[in-house]
Amino acid sequence: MPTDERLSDDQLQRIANDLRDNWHTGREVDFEEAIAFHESLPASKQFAQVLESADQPLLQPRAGVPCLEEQIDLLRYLQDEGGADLLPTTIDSYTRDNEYEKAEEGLAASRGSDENELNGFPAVNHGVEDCRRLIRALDAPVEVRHGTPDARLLAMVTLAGGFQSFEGGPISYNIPYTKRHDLATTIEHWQFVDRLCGAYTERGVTINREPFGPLTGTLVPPSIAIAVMLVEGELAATQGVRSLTLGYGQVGNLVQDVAALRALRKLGNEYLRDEVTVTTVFHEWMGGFPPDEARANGVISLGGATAAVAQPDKVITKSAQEFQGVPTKEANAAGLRTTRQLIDMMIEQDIDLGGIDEEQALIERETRALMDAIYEAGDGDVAQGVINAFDSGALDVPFAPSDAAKGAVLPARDDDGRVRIFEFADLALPDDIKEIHAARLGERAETEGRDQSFRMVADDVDAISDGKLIGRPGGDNSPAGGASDAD
Amino acid sequence: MPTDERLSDDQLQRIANDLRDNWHTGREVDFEEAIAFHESLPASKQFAQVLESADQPLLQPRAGVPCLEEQIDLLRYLQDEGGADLLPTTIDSYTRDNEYEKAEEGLAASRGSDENELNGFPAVNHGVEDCRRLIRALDAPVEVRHGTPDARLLAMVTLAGGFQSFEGGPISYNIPYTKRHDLATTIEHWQFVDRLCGAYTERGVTINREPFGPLTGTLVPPSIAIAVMLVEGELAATQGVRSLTLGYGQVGNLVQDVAALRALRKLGNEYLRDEVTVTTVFHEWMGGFPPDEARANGVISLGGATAAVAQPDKVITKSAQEFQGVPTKEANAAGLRTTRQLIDMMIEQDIDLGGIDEEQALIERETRALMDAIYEAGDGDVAQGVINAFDSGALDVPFAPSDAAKGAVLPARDDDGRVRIFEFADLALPDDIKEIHAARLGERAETEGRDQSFRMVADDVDAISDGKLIGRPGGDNSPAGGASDAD
Amino acid sequence: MTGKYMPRTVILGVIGSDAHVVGITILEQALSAAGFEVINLGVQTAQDEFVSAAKSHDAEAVLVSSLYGHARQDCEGLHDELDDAGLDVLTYVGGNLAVGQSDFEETQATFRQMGFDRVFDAETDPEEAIEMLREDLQLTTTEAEQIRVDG
Amino acid sequence: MTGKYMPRTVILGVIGSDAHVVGITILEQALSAAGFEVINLGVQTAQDEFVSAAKSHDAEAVLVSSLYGHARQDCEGLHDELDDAGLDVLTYVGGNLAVGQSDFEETQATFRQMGFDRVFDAETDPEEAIEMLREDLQLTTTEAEQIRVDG
Repeated sequence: MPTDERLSDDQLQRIANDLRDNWHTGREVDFEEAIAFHESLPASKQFAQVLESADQPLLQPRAGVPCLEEQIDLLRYLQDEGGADLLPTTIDSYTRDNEYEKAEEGLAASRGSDENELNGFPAVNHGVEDCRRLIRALDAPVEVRHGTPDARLLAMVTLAGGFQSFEGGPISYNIPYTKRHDLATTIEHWQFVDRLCGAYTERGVTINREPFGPLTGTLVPPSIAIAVMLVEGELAATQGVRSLTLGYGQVGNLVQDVAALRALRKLGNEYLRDEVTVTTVFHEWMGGFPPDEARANGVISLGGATAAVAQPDKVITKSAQEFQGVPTKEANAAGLRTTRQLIDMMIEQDIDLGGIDEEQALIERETRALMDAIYEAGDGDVAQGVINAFDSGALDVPFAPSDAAKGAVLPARDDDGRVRIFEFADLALPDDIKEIHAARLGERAETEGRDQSFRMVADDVDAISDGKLIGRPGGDNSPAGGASDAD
Repeated sequence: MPTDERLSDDQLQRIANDLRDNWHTGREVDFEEAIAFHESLPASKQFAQVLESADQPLLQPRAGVPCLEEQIDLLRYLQDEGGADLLPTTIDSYTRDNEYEKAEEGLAASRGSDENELNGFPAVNHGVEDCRRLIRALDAPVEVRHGTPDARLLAMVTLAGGFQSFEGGPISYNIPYTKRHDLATTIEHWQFVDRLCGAYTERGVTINREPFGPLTGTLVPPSIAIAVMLVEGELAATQGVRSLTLGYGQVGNLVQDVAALRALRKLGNEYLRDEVTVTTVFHEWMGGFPPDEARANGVISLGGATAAVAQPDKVITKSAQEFQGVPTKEANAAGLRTTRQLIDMMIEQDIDLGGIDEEQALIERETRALMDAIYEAGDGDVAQGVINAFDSGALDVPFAPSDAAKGAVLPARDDDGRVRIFEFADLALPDDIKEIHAARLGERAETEGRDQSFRMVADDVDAISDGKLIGRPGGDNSPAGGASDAD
Repeated sequence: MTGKYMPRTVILGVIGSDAHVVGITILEQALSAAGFEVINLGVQTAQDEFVSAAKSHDAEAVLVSSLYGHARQDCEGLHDELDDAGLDVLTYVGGNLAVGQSDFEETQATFRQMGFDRVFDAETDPEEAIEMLREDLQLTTTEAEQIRVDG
Repeated sequence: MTGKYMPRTVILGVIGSDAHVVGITILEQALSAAGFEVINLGVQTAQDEFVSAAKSHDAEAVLVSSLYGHARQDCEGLHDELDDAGLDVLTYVGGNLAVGQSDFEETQATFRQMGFDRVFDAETDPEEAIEMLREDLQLTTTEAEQIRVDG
C-alpha cells in the first residue's frame, strides 16, 4: 500500500524507463530536451503564469478530435471565435484505458474519413513532436484533460510535448470513471505523474495540476468534493507540484456554490504547504442538461452569473448542445461567449449575498471532519488514510461506479435547492451536522407533503434537465402553466 | 389644458361617436354586445384575473404580423412552444400614426405575398370580428401592445374585440415615440382610453392597463421611470381603471433593478387609490443588444435572473435575435424558455442581496421629489403638473425625441454599473441627491482616470452591445485577452 | 421455492463497458423500499456475472440496464447463457437501448425477440418497472407491502 | 464672415421620419464640448428645416443623421434646396445609410455623388467626425481648444 512519500529520482527514472516501451512514442521522450522546448515558449503559453496572474476568471472549454490539424483548427476557433483564455485537449476513451493499439486504429480510420472514429485526441499515439506542433500553432496555454486512471505514459508524452497543465488525480479519475481500478494502484500511478510534474517544476518549468472537482457530476455535496481536492492536492504537493488548481462543480444554488468556492480556496490555502500556489476552477453544471438549447443556455448563464459572484480563477464552460453529447465548435464557442457576457456584465457589480458565511462555515466544518477521519484512518498518512476511508465508507462519493468506494451516500436538495445528504451510510460526519442535513431535508419534505425518500433523490437527479432546480412532486409542468420542452 | 378629472358619460359617448367615422370598423363597435362577448370568455382568458392571481412571474413576449391567420399561428406557437403565460398583439407603425389607409394597403399587400408589408397587426383594419377570432383561437389572455399616441379608435376596436389589456399612456407613448405630439392633447386622448377601460370595468369586465415603463429604453434613471408610471397610473385611476400594471426596464445592475422594482411596487400601492390593484412588469433590457446570439442570450439570462430575485408579476422577454430586429418565432420562443429556465432554477432560492434597501430608499426619495415637483407645477392637479413639469424640465427623460420634453438630462453608470444622472439640467431633485449622484460618478471617473464627461454617456450607451455593462475607456477588449465578437 | 412472505431476489446491473451508475443506484433504492432483496452488480457487468449472480442468489428476475447505446451487442447471447445454466428467470432490459433516433417500438420488438420479458426506455419511472415486476411475479400490492414491513 | 476665435455654428438633425435620438444627443454634447455652436433640430427633421436653420443661424456645416435605412430617399434633393437658398455649407451624412448588408464603399460613393462632403457609418466615433470637421473648416486643434476656453 502506497504512503504519502516523495518518489526518489531513481524510482522516477526506473518507472519512466519501463513505461517507454508501452508504446513507441514513449521512446521519443527526452526530459532535458523537453525542458529546452518549454523554455522556448513565450510567457503567453505558460499555463501557471497566465492562470495565476489573471485578474478575473479565465474561461476554458472542453474539446478534442482525433487528428492533429483538425484539433488545431478546433482550438484556434475556440480561441478566436469563443474568446477562450485557456485551451484544452481532451483525450479519447481508448487512451484513457491505455489501449494504444485501438487508439491507433481509430486514429488511422479517422484520417481516412470525414467521421471522427475516436472521441478525443490520442496524444500518446500522436507523440511528442505532434503535441509540440499543436502547442506552437496556438496562442494560449493548453491543458491535457482526460479521465485516465493510469496516465503515466500520457503525462510523459504530453509534458514533453509542451503541455503545461494536466488534469486528474488518483481519486477524481478513478472513483467517478471506472469500476475495477483499486485506489492503491491509482495512487501509485499518480505519484509518478505528480513527481514528473515536480521534476519539471524544479527545473523552472512549472506544470499546473488540476484535480477533477466535479467527481460524479451528480449532486456531490461540496464537502466531499473539497475533501477529495485537498487529499489530491496534498499527494501532488508531496511529489513537488507547486501550481494546483482545485476544482468544484456547480450545483445550481447560488449561495451554496459561492460558499463552496470560497471554502475550497480557503481550505486549499490552509491545508496545502506554503510553497504551493492554489487556484480554483469552477465547472459549469456537470449533470444532465435540458434537451432544449434555450433552456440549456439558461443553465450555462446561471453558471456564468455564479462565476461572476464567486470569482474563481478559471471556469470550465458548457455548451447548449450538452444534452446531445459532443457539441459543434460553434455551440462550444457560443457557450464561452454566453458565459463571458454574464461575467462581463456582473463582475464589477457589488453583489453581497446573505447567508454565504453560514453556508461556508458548514462546508468547512464538514470538510475538516472528513479530513480528520482520513488522517485518522491512515495514522497520519493521507495516502493510506484515503484508501482506508473509502474502504470503510468514512469517505464516500454519491453515484460512484467504482468498487473502491461504497457509493452508499445519497444526496438530495433541501427546500432552498442546496445539496444536502439524505443517506449518510458510514460517512464520517458528526451527529450535529447530520442533524442539520436531516432538518433541512425535513423542511423540504414538509413543503412537499411527502416523506424523505430515495424518490427525492431520483427527482433531483432529473430536475435540471426537466427545467427545474428542485425535483418537486408533480414538478414536470411549470406552475404558471407554461409548456416545458424538457419533459 | 386638460385637468385630472373623470370624463362624463356624455363626453365618452360623444367622442366615441366622432371616432366611429375615422375608419369603417369603428361602426362595428357596440359596447353592450362587447360586454356580452367578454362575459362569454373563460377565466383563463381574463387578463387581470390571470395576472393578479399568479404566484410567480408570468412571461409575455412581443409579437405582431399583419394577417389574422399568421398572427394566430404565431401566438399559438409562442403559447405552446415558448410557454408564454400571457400573449401580445403588437400593432403596426401606420396604425400608431393613425394612418389606417396606409395600413389597409400594407395589409392587402401582405395578404397577396409571402412578405409581411407591415411591422405589426393592424387591429383597427381587421375590425372587431377578426379580433374576436384571434381571442377565441388562443388559450391565454392577450394584450394590445403598440406605441400609439392617439390610441382611441384602436382601444374602441380591440376592447370590443375581446382584448383585456392595453399598453401605453399619454407620457410613455408620447415622449419616447414621437416628436411633435403635444402632451396636453395626448393626455386628453388617453383620458378617453382610460375612461373606456373604466366603463368596461364598471360593468364587471376588468380591463388591465399597462403604462410603458422603459420609456426611451436607454439608461433611464429608475426614479424618472417610476414617476412617469405613477402619473399615468393616477390619470388612469381617475378615469376608473382598476387593474394597473406599472412597468420598469432592466438597466442590468442586479441590485438597482431589484431595488427599482420594489420601489415601483411600493410607491404604486402608496400613490394609487386603494381600489386599484397594482401589479408590476419587468422588461428585459431594452437598449442595444450584442450582435451575437450567444452574448445576447447572456443579456436575456441576466434579465431572467433579476426577475427570479425581484419577482415582478410579469416579465416581457427578449430574443437573442434582438440585434437584427424582429425575431423569428423560434428565437422568440427560445427567449421565453431561457428566461423561464433562470426563473425556475432560481425562484425558490433564498437570495438576499446586500444594499437593496439603501438603493430602494434613494430611488424612493428621488421619485417623491419628482412627484412633489409635478403636483406643485399643477397646483395639485397631476395632469397640468406633468405638462408644466416637462415644459420646465423639472421632469425630463434622457434621449427623448419629443419636443414636449427637454431631453436635456443625461445618465451615466457609476463604478458599480448603476445608472446615475450625469447632467441634471432642470430636473427637480434636491441638492443632496445630486451630490450623491455626482459622488458616485466621481468614483467611476477616478477608477477610469478620466473626467466625468459626455464620453462616459456615449460609452455606456454602447456598452452592453459591446459585451460589457460599464463603458470603460479601452473597454472594447476583454481584460483577459478574449476576443469579443461584439466589436 | 419462494415462500409467500419471503423477499423476492432480483439481480441488477449495467451491462457491457457502460459506466452509468445513477439510474441503477436509484432503481436499487426503489426496489429495496418496495420490499425486494436486491443484488446490485453495479456498472460494467459482464453477461456471466449476471448469470452466476442469478444462480447463486436464487434470483427471480434479472434487470439489465444500458445507457450508452450498445445494448444489443452487449446482450447478444445472454439468454443462451441463462438457459445453459438451467435458469428460468424473468429478464427486463431498460435504458437508451439504441444509438440515435430509432423508433422505440422497433427497439422493443428487437429486444423481445432476444428473450427479454419487458423492455423499457430511459424515461421509465422506477415505480413503473416495479409495478410490472409485481405483476409478472404475481405479487399483490398488499403482499409486497407486507414484505416490506416484515423485511 | 467667421472671426478667427468665434464659435463655428453647425446644424444637426435626424432626417425624415426617423426617431433615433441617442446618436445626435451624444454628437451634440461632443460638438459643444469641442467648442462648436450647435443647433440641434432633433429627430424627424424635414429637408427645409435643415435649410432654413442653416440660413438663419449662418451655419458652416449641416450634419445629417439617419439610422432607419431610408437615408437615400430622405436626402434626395437636399443639396438642390441648399443651392436654391444660396448656401454653400459643408454637408456630412452618417448612420445606417442603407437597408441590409450593402457594401459601405458603394454607399459612400452614392452619397458623395448626391453632394455630401463626407459620409460616415454608424460605428464612427463623434471624435472622428469632429476631427474631420476641424480639418474641413481649417481649424487647428489649438484654435478649437481656444474656442472652447473662451466659449
